[in-house]
Amino acid sequence: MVEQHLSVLPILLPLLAAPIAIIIGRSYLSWMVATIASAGAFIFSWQLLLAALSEGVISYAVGGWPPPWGIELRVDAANAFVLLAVSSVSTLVLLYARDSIQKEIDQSQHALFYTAHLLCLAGLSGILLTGDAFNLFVFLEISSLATYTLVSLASDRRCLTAAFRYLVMGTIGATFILIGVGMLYMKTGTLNMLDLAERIHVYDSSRTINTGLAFIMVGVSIKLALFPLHAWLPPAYTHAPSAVTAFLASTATKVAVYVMIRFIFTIFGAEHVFHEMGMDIILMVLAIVAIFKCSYMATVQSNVKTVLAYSSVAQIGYMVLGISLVSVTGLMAGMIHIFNHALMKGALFMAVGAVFYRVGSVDIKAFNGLGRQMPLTMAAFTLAGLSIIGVPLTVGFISKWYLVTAALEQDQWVLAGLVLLGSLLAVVYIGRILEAAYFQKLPDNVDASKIKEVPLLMLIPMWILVLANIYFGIETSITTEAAGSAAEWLFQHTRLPEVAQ
Amino acid sequence: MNFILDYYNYWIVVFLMMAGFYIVISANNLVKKIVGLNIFQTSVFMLYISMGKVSGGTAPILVEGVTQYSNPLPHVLILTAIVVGVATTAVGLSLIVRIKRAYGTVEENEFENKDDAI
Amino acid sequence: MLLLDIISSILLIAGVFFGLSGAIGLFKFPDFFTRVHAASVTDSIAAILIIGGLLLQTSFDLNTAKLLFILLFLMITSPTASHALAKSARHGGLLTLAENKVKKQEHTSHG
Amino acid sequence: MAEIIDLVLLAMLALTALRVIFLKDLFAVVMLFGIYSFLSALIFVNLDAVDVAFTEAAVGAGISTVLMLGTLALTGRKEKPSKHSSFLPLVVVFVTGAALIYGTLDMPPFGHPDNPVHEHVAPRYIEESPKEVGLPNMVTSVLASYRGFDTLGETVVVFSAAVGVIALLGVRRKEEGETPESGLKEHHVLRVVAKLLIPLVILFALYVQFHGDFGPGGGFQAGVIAAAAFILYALVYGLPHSFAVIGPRFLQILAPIGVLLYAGVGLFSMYKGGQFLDYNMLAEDPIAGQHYGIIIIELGVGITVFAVMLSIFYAFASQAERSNVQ
Amino acid sequence: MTPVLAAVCIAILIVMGIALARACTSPTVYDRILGVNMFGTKTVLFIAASGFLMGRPDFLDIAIVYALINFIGMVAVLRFFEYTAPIE
Repeated sequence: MVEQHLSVLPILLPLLAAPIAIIIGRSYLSWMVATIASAGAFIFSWQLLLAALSEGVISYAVGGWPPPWGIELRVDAANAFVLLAVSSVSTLVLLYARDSIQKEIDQSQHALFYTAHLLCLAGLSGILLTGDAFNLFVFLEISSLATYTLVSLASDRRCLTAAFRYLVMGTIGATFILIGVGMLYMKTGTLNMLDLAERIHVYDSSRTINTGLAFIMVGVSIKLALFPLHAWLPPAYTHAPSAVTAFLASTATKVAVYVMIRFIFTIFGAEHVFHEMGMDIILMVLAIVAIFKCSYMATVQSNVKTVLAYSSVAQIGYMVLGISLVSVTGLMAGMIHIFNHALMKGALFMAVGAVFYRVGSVDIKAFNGLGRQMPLTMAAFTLAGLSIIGVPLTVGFISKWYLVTAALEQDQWVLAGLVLLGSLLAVVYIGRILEAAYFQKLPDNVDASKIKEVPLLMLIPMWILVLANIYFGIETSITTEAAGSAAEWLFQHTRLPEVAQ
Repeated sequence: MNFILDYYNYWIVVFLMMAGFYIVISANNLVKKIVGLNIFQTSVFMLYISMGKVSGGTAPILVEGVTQYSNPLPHVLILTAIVVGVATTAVGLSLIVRIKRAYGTVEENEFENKDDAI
Repeated sequence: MLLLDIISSILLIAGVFFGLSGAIGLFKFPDFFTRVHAASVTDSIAAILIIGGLLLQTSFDLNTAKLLFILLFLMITSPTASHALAKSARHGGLLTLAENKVKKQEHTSHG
Repeated sequence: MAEIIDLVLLAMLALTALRVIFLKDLFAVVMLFGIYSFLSALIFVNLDAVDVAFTEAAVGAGISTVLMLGTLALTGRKEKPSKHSSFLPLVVVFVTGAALIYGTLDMPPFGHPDNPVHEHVAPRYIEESPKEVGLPNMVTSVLASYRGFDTLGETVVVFSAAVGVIALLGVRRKEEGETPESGLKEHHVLRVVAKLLIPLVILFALYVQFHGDFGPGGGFQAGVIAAAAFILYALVYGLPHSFAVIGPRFLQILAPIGVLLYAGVGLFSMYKGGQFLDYNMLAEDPIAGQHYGIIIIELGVGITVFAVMLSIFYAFASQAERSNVQ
Repeated sequence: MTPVLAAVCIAILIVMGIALARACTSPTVYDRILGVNMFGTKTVLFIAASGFLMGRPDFLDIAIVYALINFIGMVAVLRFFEYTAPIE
């Protein structure tokens, strides 16, 4: 019973739990519902990944209608892998949120927060699992609407303008995707991704298909905050409640990266996108500019959440860089970084949220002297920060390692050098915060006895993520195997440019 | 002439889309931005519906003696998309109401000045 | 059958005539209240005539019922809307042309 | 003939859109947006998309316009002149527009019956759906059965909109509802007429709900129309009266119930051994099963949409009324 | 019969165009509303007539929705003017 429906359950569980959570309406109970549903989704997605690794592809025809007439859910190693990252982070964030939102969100809105979180999770899972281009748009909008709500729940008024900007940009992005999908549909007459991939090749040089591709790429780039379309991300991440930022930073943009991978490799074919359209050059340039520009921006901000938000944009640059290398190793590096970045950014934002919980500010000055007052939180921050930098024995090192390997495979020495140089900038912006935490004194006007460790329920999820950072940094076989087979699978099922082979 | 007749619909739709898009990115007033967003989306819907039309066909509801129907699939997609559009509009407008309460204005350049950057 | 068609055509054309004249009145009349008059009166008569003309083309089925429903609906809502609009304009302080003239004269005579 | 009508309507649309760009009076902008929606719905009728036209008229011209007016009542009517340079937006728009025009050049010509969209997936819907699903309205068949998962997503989107609006604007509690008698109390004719119309409108909503299998309509449209009836009531008689009939708390329970009803059908079909939302499993006879399934999920959609639209309106109207009192 | 119906449709379209012009360029707010309202009622008639022209008169439901929405829009506008002064 369960095995038969494994592909639909990770979507269904949060989808059903969301209405229940709002009907219950009480903070504690809806938290229980949300956490259980999310944990369930995590367990199912774990099983799904195992099944996908052993079976290759799992197809599930919703409504019993065979594709392309009905909507198909199509699971392979790639999306099961990302889904695992999303559902695990979601579960940990929900555990963490219980205490964290007490300080940041009004009591009467807690049930709404959990409902929106569940809706967002359901939307993201739907995007990942669906095998239908239009269905993807619908789930994209579910997750986006829930995200706007989540961002605007904070008490600071600036979250409202951030959410509004996010809404306008996000809707433009979604509409662009809609236009693109419409053009593909117009030429091929189908919406099923696999069917699209089969029928699209007849029209490789068609102006309509190419325009469709361009619109989809721009739309997805807005959603994943690729430079220069990232303007919505820093304000949204800065002003959202901490638990929301931790969740969004580690999942929402990653799912958009996955959408980009799916469109490029499964639907259009790498051959067409990279070889004939020359998108690899564009993506590579944008990725490198993103890495440097946004890493630099991160070094000059005073709000720690903004620092980390810009760092996120830079890290997305690494993922896109991996894709743009058009090789199995490059794609694998991108996929690994999707997973790893979720681990590190989740931990970092949770630590920052913990600081906000005690100090009430996330300005860099507020970190002064916290190394002594909140040793566990700051230790977590330090370890995750080292991971962002890419220090060996952390997951960050693994991502960078594969990225550099991929660059060197193609003799792109300059590129490899640039990746390492980007890490140096990360040393600067993480280092500033660590300096404040460990080498500055607690300001005199602050009562030291009030600044102590955060509740256990916040520390445990944070440390689970930190330990995962280290565990997956040493025991690399799991992630590399999953990401590797995902990348290989994607490459086997796409038409390749001759150059890369 | 045939060429123009074949594409007239699409071109006007593109023009409408761009009119909406222009309002979204150029308007300073948030309500107008939302109106622009709606115009933009509605025009995209027209693109979809245009491609579903069959000349000489009729609405896809079965009647006796008719064999030529327009394509029902774009209609279904757009029904969903309209709902998505109104949902976004509702959330956007309520954000505007809150912004007005918090800042006292809904002009983008005015509330930008009221907070420090970011 | 032919007779019904002819009557129906006459009704339709008459309806369209009233509709057009109302539209012209919308531009030609001097002040708001006369324009309301032009719009609302022709709205009603055009609706009656056109829907009446269409009624004659149905074969007394569900469509007839729907047409009658539309007619009823328009007959109720259209004058109500015009009435409420004019009333609201009156309360809002809009004056008729004649009143405006009087006001102007008072203004000039006082000044 | 259809082509000429199409041409004229599109030209009117273009005019309206142009006018909206330059108008500074936001009230006029919203009015013209209402016209824009009406016109696009007319185009949808003309292009045979009757269900879409139904929805666009009810949602775009109805709900959206009312909500926009509600927002304007709170934020003011005038757009201030901006010092923004309009150069960059123009460039972006021209580039995008040029890309789109370039894209149209290889598009299949408008209306040709041998375009790819009419030759691949769709023929099965047109030829088989009356036999497989058993409904004359193919749009309903595709919407509710073949692409039922999309429609579940759509219902959830509506539900998330309600979550968002309630989170942002809040639900008014009964205790503070001591606002004075509101509504259009000066307009006696309007009050009588509204009282006369509302039952008719609700009756019509029920007709649309259950006739959607045979003609244009369905759960979504019915939900909007039913909500429109209550919106009319609230507009004419004031919110307190409307709250007495259907309170916001009740709606907050009703909205999720619709989603659960829809998903419940899917779960039940899983329990019966089919895939998620496989209505064939709901009864011995697949056609009957499809019929049961579609009726129930349409009901779910209708309930959610009704509850969500009305509670969104309540949220906006409460805000407006509160600010009016102050 | 068809030519008459076609002529009627075109004539109603013209009326709609005039009403639209009124709504776009109008001396007072009330004129604008009047134009919008007239536009609405004429669309109802247009849908009814074009349904007969196209041979699918069973879409009169849409005309009903139009009439309804048009009325509600009017009421909403009147209500709106309780909050803001209509004349600038």
